[in-house]
Amino acid sequence: MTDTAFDLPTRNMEIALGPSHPAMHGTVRMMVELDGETIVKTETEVGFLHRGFEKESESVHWAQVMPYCDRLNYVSPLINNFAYAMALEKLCEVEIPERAKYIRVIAAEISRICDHMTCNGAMGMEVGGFTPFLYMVEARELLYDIVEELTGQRITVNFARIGGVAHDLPPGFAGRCKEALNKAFKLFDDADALLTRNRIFIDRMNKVGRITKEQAIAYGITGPMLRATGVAYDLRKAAPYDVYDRMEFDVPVGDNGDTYDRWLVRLEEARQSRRIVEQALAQIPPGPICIEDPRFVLPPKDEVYTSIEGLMNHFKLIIEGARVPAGEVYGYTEGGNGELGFYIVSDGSGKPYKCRVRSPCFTAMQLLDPILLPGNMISDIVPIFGSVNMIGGECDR
Amino acid sequence: MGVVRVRDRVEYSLYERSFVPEILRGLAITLGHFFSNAFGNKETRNLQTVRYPEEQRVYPARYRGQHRLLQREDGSSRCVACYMCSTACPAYCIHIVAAESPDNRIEKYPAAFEIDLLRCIYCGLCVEACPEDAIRMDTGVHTPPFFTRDDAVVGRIDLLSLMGRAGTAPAYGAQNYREGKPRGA
Amino acid sequence: MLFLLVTTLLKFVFLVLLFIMPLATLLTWMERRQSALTQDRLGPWRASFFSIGGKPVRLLGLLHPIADAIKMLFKEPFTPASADKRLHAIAPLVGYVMALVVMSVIPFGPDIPTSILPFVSEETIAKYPVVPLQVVRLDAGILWMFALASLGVYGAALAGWASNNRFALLGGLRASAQAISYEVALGLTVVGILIAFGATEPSAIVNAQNQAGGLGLPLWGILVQPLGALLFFIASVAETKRTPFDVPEGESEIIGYFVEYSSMGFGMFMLGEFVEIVVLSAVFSTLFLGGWDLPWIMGNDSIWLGFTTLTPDSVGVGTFHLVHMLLGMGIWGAKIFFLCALQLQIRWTLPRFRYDQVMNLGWKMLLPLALANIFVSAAVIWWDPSLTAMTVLGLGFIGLVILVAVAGPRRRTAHADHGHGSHASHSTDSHGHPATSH
Amino acid sequence: MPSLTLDGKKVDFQPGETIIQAATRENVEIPYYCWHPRLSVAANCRMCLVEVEKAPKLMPACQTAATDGMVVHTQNEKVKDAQRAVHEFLLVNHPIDCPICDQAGECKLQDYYMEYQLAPSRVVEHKVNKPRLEELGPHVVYNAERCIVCTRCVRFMDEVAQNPQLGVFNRGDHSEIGCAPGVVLDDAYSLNTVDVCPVGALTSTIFRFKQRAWNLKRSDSVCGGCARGCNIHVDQRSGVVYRLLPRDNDAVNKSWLCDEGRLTYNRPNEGKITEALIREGQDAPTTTDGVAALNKAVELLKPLANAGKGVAATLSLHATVEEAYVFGRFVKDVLKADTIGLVGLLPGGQDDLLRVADKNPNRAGVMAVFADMGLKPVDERELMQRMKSGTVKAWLAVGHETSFGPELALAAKGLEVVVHVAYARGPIAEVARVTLPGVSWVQTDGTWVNVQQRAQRLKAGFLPEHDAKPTHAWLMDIASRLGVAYAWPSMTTIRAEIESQLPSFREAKLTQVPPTGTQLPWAVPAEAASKI
Repeated sequence: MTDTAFDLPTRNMEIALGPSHPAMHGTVRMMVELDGETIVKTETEVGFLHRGFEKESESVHWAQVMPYCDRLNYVSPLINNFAYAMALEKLCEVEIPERAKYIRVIAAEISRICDHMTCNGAMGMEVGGFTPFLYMVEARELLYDIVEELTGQRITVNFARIGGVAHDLPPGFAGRCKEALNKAFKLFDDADALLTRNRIFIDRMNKVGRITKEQAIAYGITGPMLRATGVAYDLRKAAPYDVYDRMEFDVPVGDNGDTYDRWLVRLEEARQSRRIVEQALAQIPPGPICIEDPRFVLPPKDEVYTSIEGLMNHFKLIIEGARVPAGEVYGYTEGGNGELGFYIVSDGSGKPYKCRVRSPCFTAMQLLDPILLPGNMISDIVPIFGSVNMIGGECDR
Repeated sequence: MGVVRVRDRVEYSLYERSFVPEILRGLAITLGHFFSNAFGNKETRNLQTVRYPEEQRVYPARYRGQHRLLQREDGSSRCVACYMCSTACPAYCIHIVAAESPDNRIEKYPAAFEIDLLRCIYCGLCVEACPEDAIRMDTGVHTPPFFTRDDAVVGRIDLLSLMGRAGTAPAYGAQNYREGKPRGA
Repeated sequence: MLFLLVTTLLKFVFLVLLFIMPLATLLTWMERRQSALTQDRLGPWRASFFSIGGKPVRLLGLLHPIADAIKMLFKEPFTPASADKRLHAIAPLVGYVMALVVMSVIPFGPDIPTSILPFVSEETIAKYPVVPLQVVRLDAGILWMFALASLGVYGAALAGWASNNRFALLGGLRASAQAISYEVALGLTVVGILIAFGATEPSAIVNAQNQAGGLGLPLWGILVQPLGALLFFIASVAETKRTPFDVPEGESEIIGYFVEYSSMGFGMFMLGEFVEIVVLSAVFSTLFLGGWDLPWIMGNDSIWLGFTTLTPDSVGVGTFHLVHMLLGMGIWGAKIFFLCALQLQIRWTLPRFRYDQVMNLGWKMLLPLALANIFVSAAVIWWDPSLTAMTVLGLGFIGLVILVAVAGPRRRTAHADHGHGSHASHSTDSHGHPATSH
Repeated sequence: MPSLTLDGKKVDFQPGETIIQAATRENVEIPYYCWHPRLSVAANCRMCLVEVEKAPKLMPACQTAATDGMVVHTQNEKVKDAQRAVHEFLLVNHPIDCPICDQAGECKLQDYYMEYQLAPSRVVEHKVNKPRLEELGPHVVYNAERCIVCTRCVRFMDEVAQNPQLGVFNRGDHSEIGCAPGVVLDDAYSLNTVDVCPVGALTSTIFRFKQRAWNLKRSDSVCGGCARGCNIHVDQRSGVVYRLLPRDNDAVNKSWLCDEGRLTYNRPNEGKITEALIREGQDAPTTTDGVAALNKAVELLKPLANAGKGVAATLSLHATVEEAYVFGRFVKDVLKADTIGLVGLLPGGQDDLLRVADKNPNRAGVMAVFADMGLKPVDERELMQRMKSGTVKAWLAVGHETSFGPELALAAKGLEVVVHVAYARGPIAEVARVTLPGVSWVQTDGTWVNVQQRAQRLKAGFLPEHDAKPTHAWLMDIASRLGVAYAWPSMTTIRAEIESQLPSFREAKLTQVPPTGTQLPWAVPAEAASKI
């Protein structure tokens, strides 16, 4: 803005993006102050999807929280499941069987691929590339088929249990999984090829919504957003859980921490996840898929049907819930958007005393107002917001 | 620890800057999809759409579909109204009224057993909670649409009349869902 | 006078009612169906109004536009309370009508000698020797075309303003800014064609392209002015406000200038957009693809392959001209159809520009290139007025673009780099890979 | 004082105490089935085995008297092994019945399985079959298969009810509880056997299969069956009371509750009104909006307020002390009357254990309040007399609990104005012009004074539904619309005012009644003493 005397006096325009707006996935409201097309100030409001996960958890048994977890980050529900189960296992001090760990790794990585496909697809769509979005979603659907075969549902999986997982891999799973991955990644590559080198897309993404390493670390950002700034921090490497220490994979990092880097990091991460799934499928050992601990795990069904001990055990676990030892614990996983943690407090009863979620995108959302948005144009809100990958269920809990 | 720098794979050269070649390539990709879908044969077609009521997806064996109540040999319900399912239900969607059975080996049966399918979240915890193998979700059908809220409340008779899919082993029932340990070992 | 009225009316009926409207309607179906198949979906196919032998007649979903029209007509036309009611009502008409008017100067077939027509008197034949297949023949046709086309943006601007909605206002502003900016590039890209063919009357330009050039090549505008054609195409896509230039709509950003329109108001905007596609294709084919002619097969002066046996002498004047006319119109329609399909496909391939990038592209890229094109073309034409040099240069240019697209650098995907299964030797030097191979 | 070492901790005890008593006081949990603090020791379940140093084998903690210097271990491996083994034995013949067993959820077998066994079954033999559904008496059903023959029920009947109707029959794993031929378990305290049964062998016909134990929400209250005021737990779900169980109170009912009292569980459910009723002309009452009904009641009472006579104000003897006080104030301030009608239930059966003849739980409290306030009580007969003679033209009936309901209703037929506050529909509601929905005693916060002059606190177990409100709230509403505004924002303020205004309650500390009640310093009538 020049300050000549002839400038017309203007007022900035305020527009309300959301909570109901095509680009605001997960209902977020942004009050945007515009000077022309340039953003002067934004005020982001979250909480429109608040369904009280944390409070609701306090009124049900430990095991009944599991289906609620599915609804946190609903594009990668399996990771939520495992994160919650892992926190509980930490508190119960149980070690899950090897096979269960592998199944968790396979399921979690498929989920992560789905997550990145959704996020990147949506980013593409929001800058107008509808076809790449649908290719990504189509690829994701192919993976959901696999998830459905494994868990019985596509999204509301309810798959993890304290001490393991609910089901073993179905027969012939490895082959079908690889086949689905092949098909999915063919589409994924098409979507990639449609956008990544296209100048229109690069112009929209490059140098837009930049954050520096220092800012990211200062704000507690994790996941692809942090890695896009060049910090190679991935919980699967930094503090390996399950069997990630046996997997070979690379951590993709970006340089600029801009939207384009986030796009690239997610693309690459999905491919790395594929590597992990393939390795895990090759290495998975036979064995039980759940611990046998009558304190926490429902007894096998035939014991329930035929012995009073099993039946009593079953009844007590259902009526009162598994008595998780008193104490507090923080369980963490590398979720689709970053560090997904559950901070759990137990008073020794069958219900959580407190179950708090450290949701990665909530942390990332706080960057929008001070750093990411001001100075950009209104059209940039969309890809920037898309690259933060805010998932309402997880952010608002 | 392997680290990949993603920027290294991207150049912003004259080639990208000139718009047109990448656009032509993009067109080639989308046209490829278009032609293989529009004029291709069965193998090359890759249409994901299911023409729903006419075509239906076959759900995998584990699919948690609509619930059903199992029957005893004599056709009565296996359910004994123990309330385990309604207790395990995180959505509070199962409503049971118990009654005294004239048969003193059974003692108890559900005078009413209703599932509000609008509240149900299909998590399968009721099936896991059932100590009588009386409720399963192996019908292989998804919830039908409803016109009124009352329609969504499915009663005992309807639940008993549903059949499981052939070929799907009982989800939890006869087989040990934690594989391995034979009974009494 | 009556003759003129009748023929014009007939031409109008053919052009608007039998060609543009059905084609635009068809395009609404094509847009969905083509995009669906592009995206591995099925698209609309279910609508049916009746069944034969118990099976519903669905015609691949071709009945959907009818269903849509019915739906649009019967929905509530909602006007926001604080909107400017009159402007809000007329805005959808503006763009639509302007687009239709532009079509009036487009020649859609070869001229017909009046003498072969029935029911015409001698003096009429003397007065009007030929009936041009063109609603009006204006000497400054091209200028008139651009003048009217640029009025079309009033529709978007008015809609944005009258809705009293900030999103709509942003959309309207973007639309006007974009239309005005690209108007300049659009006008300048055509100058090359005007220089080359020395005419501003559309049918004259078509006829000029209808001749055989040097080396046996046709004199199509796209060969003579390949860069001009490209720039014109880009600029005119921008004029139609479609992806990648759908900034005024910007569905995921500001929803668009028509955010407050429902029912037929919205329908008019949508249909207007498709009419604009048809018009753009018509203009493009007139200027750059030789209108209704097809080189080596048919043309005014150059039937030297194919229809050599088909002369006025061999089949009779009337039959010859009838075949000529129908063939011309068919070829014209096919070109337009192809161009429409191409535009649709482009929409489903590309992402959208940002508003400032659209402006940059228009002013900093298209405009200089168009100017350069004028000077270079003028120089070459001055050096070789027979246009042969231009044609050869043009072919070379097209070949170069295709070559770069086919053999240009490819980005190695990281996955391809690693090639799963052989990760054993994978190490940290992965960022040493050169990204491209140019 | 002698002491023993319990798990390494020095524990003092009274001479004559057993190990389990000492341990219970120290909050050291020793599992037991057959032992009951208020019954004799049988020591037949063997669940309470503990290790006593220098003893050759494990000793039952319930029977072994504590001696000075004894060293007891309750947590070591040996004890745990024994507990596991004993529990496994107890379950050998237990049927796989949890799904159809009412005890599930509050069953000691289940609890102790999770605490002390946690091992799968090793038994492959068939279980012994025994009678499954034996009706021992009108209220008790016996399932012999589930019985662990701890004999608590037998001992209860012998020692507490002193009516030995039960006994153990047969031997070994064929033993079962039963009645001798010709005897049925029809004692007035028979349902206590269901309470003492630690497993699901004895179940109550009145609660059987109605609801699952873990679904019930429990609140503390006092039994309204008679003037004894036994302490109870109220178990309800979604506003329906399913059962009343005794709550320990050494001064009143120990751990017991009579069958008659338990059967009052249905009083809060039967004919419950949660919406106001209004009656026009001779029609049956119809439900209406709470505010409309209130306005109607005010409109009816308005001409007669301040008149001093003409309005018969009656209060049920089931009202709490607080309600009685508010009612008394209402009568004095709003109606300006000096008499008050007291209605109640006629005397009934009594015995030496708990039941007393007076079936009105708060006669003592209500009488004391009105005596202190200077209001003259009038009984039902006189009321009817007055109604018939036309001395009263209007009737404000608070509470429907009276044996004279039909008669009163008949007498009130001719009255223009009958305003009724009640939680259930009775004969009075049928003749009342306006019936305002009150709440039953299990939803009321208040104080009852029992026959022993013991003030006991009722706690509101769950919130009133729809328009229902406590009586005092209705009275305050009516009063404020008739021009008298009371400033009692909470029950505590009412109680504080009672304490300061009424001499009988000056010492009572009504505001601080503990869960087991306060003995009021009034003279205790001789017949009220309990023999338990």
